[in-house]
Amino acid sequence: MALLGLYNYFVFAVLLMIGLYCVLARTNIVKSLIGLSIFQSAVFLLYISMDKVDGGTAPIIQEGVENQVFANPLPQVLILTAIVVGISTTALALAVAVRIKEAYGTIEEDKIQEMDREP
Amino acid sequence: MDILLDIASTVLLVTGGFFVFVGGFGVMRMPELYTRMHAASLTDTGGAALILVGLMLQGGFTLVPLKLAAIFLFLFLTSPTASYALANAALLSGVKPPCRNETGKTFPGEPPVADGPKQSKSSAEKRTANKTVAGKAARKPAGKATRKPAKKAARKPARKKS
Amino acid sequence: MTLYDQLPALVVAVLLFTAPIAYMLRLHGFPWAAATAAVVTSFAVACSLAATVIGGETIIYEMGGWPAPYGIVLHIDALSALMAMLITGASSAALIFGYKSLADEVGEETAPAFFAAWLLCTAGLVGMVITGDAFNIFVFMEISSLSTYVLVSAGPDRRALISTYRYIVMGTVGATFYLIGVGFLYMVTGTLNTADLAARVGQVEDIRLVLVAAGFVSVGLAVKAAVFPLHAWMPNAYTFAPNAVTVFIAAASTKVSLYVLMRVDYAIFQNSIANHDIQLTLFLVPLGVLALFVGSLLAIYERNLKTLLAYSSVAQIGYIALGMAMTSVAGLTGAIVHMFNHGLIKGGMFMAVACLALRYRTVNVANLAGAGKAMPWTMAAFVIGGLGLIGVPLTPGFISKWYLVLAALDKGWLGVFLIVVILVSSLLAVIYVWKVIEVAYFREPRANAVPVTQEAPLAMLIPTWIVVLTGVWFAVDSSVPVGLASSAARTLLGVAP
Amino acid sequence: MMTIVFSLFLLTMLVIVAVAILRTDNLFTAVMLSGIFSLIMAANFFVLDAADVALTEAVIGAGISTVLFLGALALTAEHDHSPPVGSWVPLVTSSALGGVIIFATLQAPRLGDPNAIVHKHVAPWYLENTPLLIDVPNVVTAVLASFRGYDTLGEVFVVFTACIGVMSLLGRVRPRGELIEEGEFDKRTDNLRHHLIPRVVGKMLVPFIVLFGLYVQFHGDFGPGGGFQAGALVAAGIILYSLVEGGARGRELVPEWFSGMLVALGAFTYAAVGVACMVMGGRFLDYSVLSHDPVHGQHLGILLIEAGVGMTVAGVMITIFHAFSRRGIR
Repeated sequence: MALLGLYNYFVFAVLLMIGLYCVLARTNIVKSLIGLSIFQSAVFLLYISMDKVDGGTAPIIQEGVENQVFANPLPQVLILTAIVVGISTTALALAVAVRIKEAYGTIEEDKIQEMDREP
Repeated sequence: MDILLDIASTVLLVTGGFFVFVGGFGVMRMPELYTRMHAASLTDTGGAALILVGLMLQGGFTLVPLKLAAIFLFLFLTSPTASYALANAALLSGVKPPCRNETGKTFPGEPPVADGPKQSKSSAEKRTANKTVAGKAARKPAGKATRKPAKKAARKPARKKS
Repeated sequence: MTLYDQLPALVVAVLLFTAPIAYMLRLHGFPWAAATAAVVTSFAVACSLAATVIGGETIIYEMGGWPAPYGIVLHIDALSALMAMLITGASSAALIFGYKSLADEVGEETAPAFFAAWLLCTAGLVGMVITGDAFNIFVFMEISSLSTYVLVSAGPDRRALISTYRYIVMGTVGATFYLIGVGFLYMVTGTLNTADLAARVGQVEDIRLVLVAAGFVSVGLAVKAAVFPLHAWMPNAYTFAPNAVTVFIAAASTKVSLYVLMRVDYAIFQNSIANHDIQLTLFLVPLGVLALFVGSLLAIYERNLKTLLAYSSVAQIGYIALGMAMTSVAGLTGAIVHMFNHGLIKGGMFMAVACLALRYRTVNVANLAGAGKAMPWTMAAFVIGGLGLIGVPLTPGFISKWYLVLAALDKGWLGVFLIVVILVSSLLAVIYVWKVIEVAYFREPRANAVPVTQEAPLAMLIPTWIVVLTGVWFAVDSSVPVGLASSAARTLLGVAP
Repeated sequence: MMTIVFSLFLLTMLVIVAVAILRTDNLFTAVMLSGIFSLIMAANFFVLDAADVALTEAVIGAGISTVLFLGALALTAEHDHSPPVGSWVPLVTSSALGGVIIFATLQAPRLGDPNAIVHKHVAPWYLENTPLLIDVPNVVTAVLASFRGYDTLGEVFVVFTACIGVMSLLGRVRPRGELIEEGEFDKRTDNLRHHLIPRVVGKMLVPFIVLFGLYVQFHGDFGPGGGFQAGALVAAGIILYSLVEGGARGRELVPEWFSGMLVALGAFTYAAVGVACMVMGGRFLDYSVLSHDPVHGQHLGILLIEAGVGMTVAGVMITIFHAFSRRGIR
């Protein structure tokens, strides 16, 4: 039961591993970027897992209801920020990928490296 | 009165759950894309409708049933459209429905007579690839955002052939 | 509230406020003018802040009027004021310097976006330096990183794109590591304010999460700061960025991550984790030493002048890491002064390189033969900068190395080893600087090369010399940077001034 | 208990989908699966009582990010031709990372532990003081817009930076100076226009999506929502219109100069509110001075900056979508 309460963190670790592996092992730029977005989503999971309180609800105060237990609003605010930061990075990286395709004709990093080596 | 409502809503919810279960089971067991779509549509129509009505009965006279009705309307519009786009795209990219010939044996779809003997090995390969895409997308529970990706998954291969 | 009380917020607010305006008004030449005006204003504000805090006091500015652990506060002490001065100063110098070369490299069409990105980059770096909130550092880190990607990708060569892509991947992984570390810290303390964190981390009973958090934060920032094995993104990004951009990011951007690393390690972890100074030494000394050797050797064998200087930056970051690892007032003073001085030296050198690139249309060392005669002023500036890299007396590099050696003297055998390392790496610096000087002064240009007879335009030479002479000035009279740095070092270590 | 079981199910699904993304070679499949990944993530956030985050993740992660990836795929490649992994470095690095985290989190407080430190410090202050100081029911909005308004300002500028980055990379003019008229993504989605059913239904939904976006914008003080979600929803509506009617019609509906202006204006509004607070004698972003009554001032400030956020996010998403869809293959 104690381990069950930590299941979120284990999934966080596993998703982080999958994301990082995808970034490092794949040479295809778009695939790496998908990996990168998994990597970032994993961190969202870490923060949101912290905000849960047993028997709590979303932190929206309702009039006339006493003794409500609320989830922690702070991690939610941070992750709202982080999600938007994540999509910004992804969009910019995709734009760079499109330009790379136009300049090199491929989005495979190993091939691009070869092309750059021979002057 | 309350107890009657509760019973009615429980019955509806359980039946709806049964539909969803059968739909999911069908997606797993059916042989190819179109029959799978047929199975998945059970979740969209029977399952979703019954569960939503069941929940409305639980809600009583508040805003909740109205919101649920809005969701119902939304699903009612989007899920047939998504199925249409999916099936259409599959058909365009060369996934044919299975047919039965005189001997009574089923075989994977034969193309219409007009462009008959063109089917090559490569397109057969492509077909399996498509099937996995569409199958995975269609298997997910109904929802606004899943519909969108599903539509697009299908759209891309559609273009490839035509 | 008087204007004087509002100064801390103004450093960033001016830049952020101007960025959309520079992007919206698409008049000819307006984006550059707006950007320069805003950056120079911000520099002036930073200087007046530095004058206020040089005595060792701290300014706390509550954003939105909310008190410390609940709202975000700006936290300005000697160290952050020094860094803010360096960033805004480098940014204004590079902008004024780059008026011509940027008009050349960045088209009229993309100019509004480019200069808006420049403003945002400066704002992001300054924001990271002056904030007192761990998560806010992440947000401003992302502003500065995203805008740096934009600036680097504006480079004319197609390799600028692939360098940008690698930079994005490394930068995002680094920033995400930092975010994970902050998440763990939040998990064990419940707060994000750095001062509050420092106080509460010490009370945590279970040290394991704190240790892992320290690891994540350090590694993430080390990626951003291009500390040795994680420097892979840097040389290409420096090489293929537009010249004026290289001047700016080489002078300011990696230093800011080092600053945050310093702040987090000393202010938050030093007091709470037992033996943290030993861990820090074990982490940074090997990396610093390796960085010195590998960076210098790669620079010796490099043919492209910009890449050469970039590898030299890898080595110089090694010095800063060594200074940080020594956990003494002298060592930290050396590290902080070297951040400042290296910014000046590298900024000046990259400016000289930009002048060379303008006339020679190439930055291959071999093609620069005869530059000493054709462009005497430019090459003279380059040589003074090179002497600074080596650490000759009366150049800024000497001051920082002097403090590093002083700090090493207290460290016993490790210190002797470090002194030897510093001396050897200075010799290596002599080799790579000499390589350029030899070609430029003592080799005749090839017969088929297009002869270059013209010196760089005054609009570029004057800023270059201003930066170089500022460096020399601060080497002769080092009271301002050393004063700020030692007061900062004392604050970080918690030693009474 | 129910939530834990449901959460377990969702988390396991997340891992399965992530593995599937890693294994597939078809980039389209990977993008579709990552949309599903975000949707499951959003559902999971909802289970964990983070309604605002769930809404954002559903709109941005599953909706807009998927469309952007598709737009980029149309311009790059369909298949991942990575060579088989020859090196053990990625595997060792990522396993080490996972190992360290699992090792560390063994001592973390369990999910939902009410005695965890995060629930004891800072957060209770927000929950207690929001009704007194700011008086909006949604505490997340209060923290986002006022207590940590400076973060949100930074975030708006992050989006703004991304927008100018994409525009300078994929702007109207290529390095060679030629204009692009027919975009590749436009061409590919064009055949949707000839299908009556998706077109009619899609068009029918657009006004409701935009309406819902506006509801989320102005109801953000009372329920889940706010500028980010609203901006992304409105943008999603416009993007849907562009998909079913073709990019050219979409750009007629929202011209590019307009969306670009929206971006800059939104960011400008936010910064201007901050500066206005300074001019009126408060600190940067201290909305209390905007009106005679501090609480009323806070309401006004939050309304204004949420409007700025909404404008920026909507403008950025539309601009970036158009930048991708307009681009032709070289």
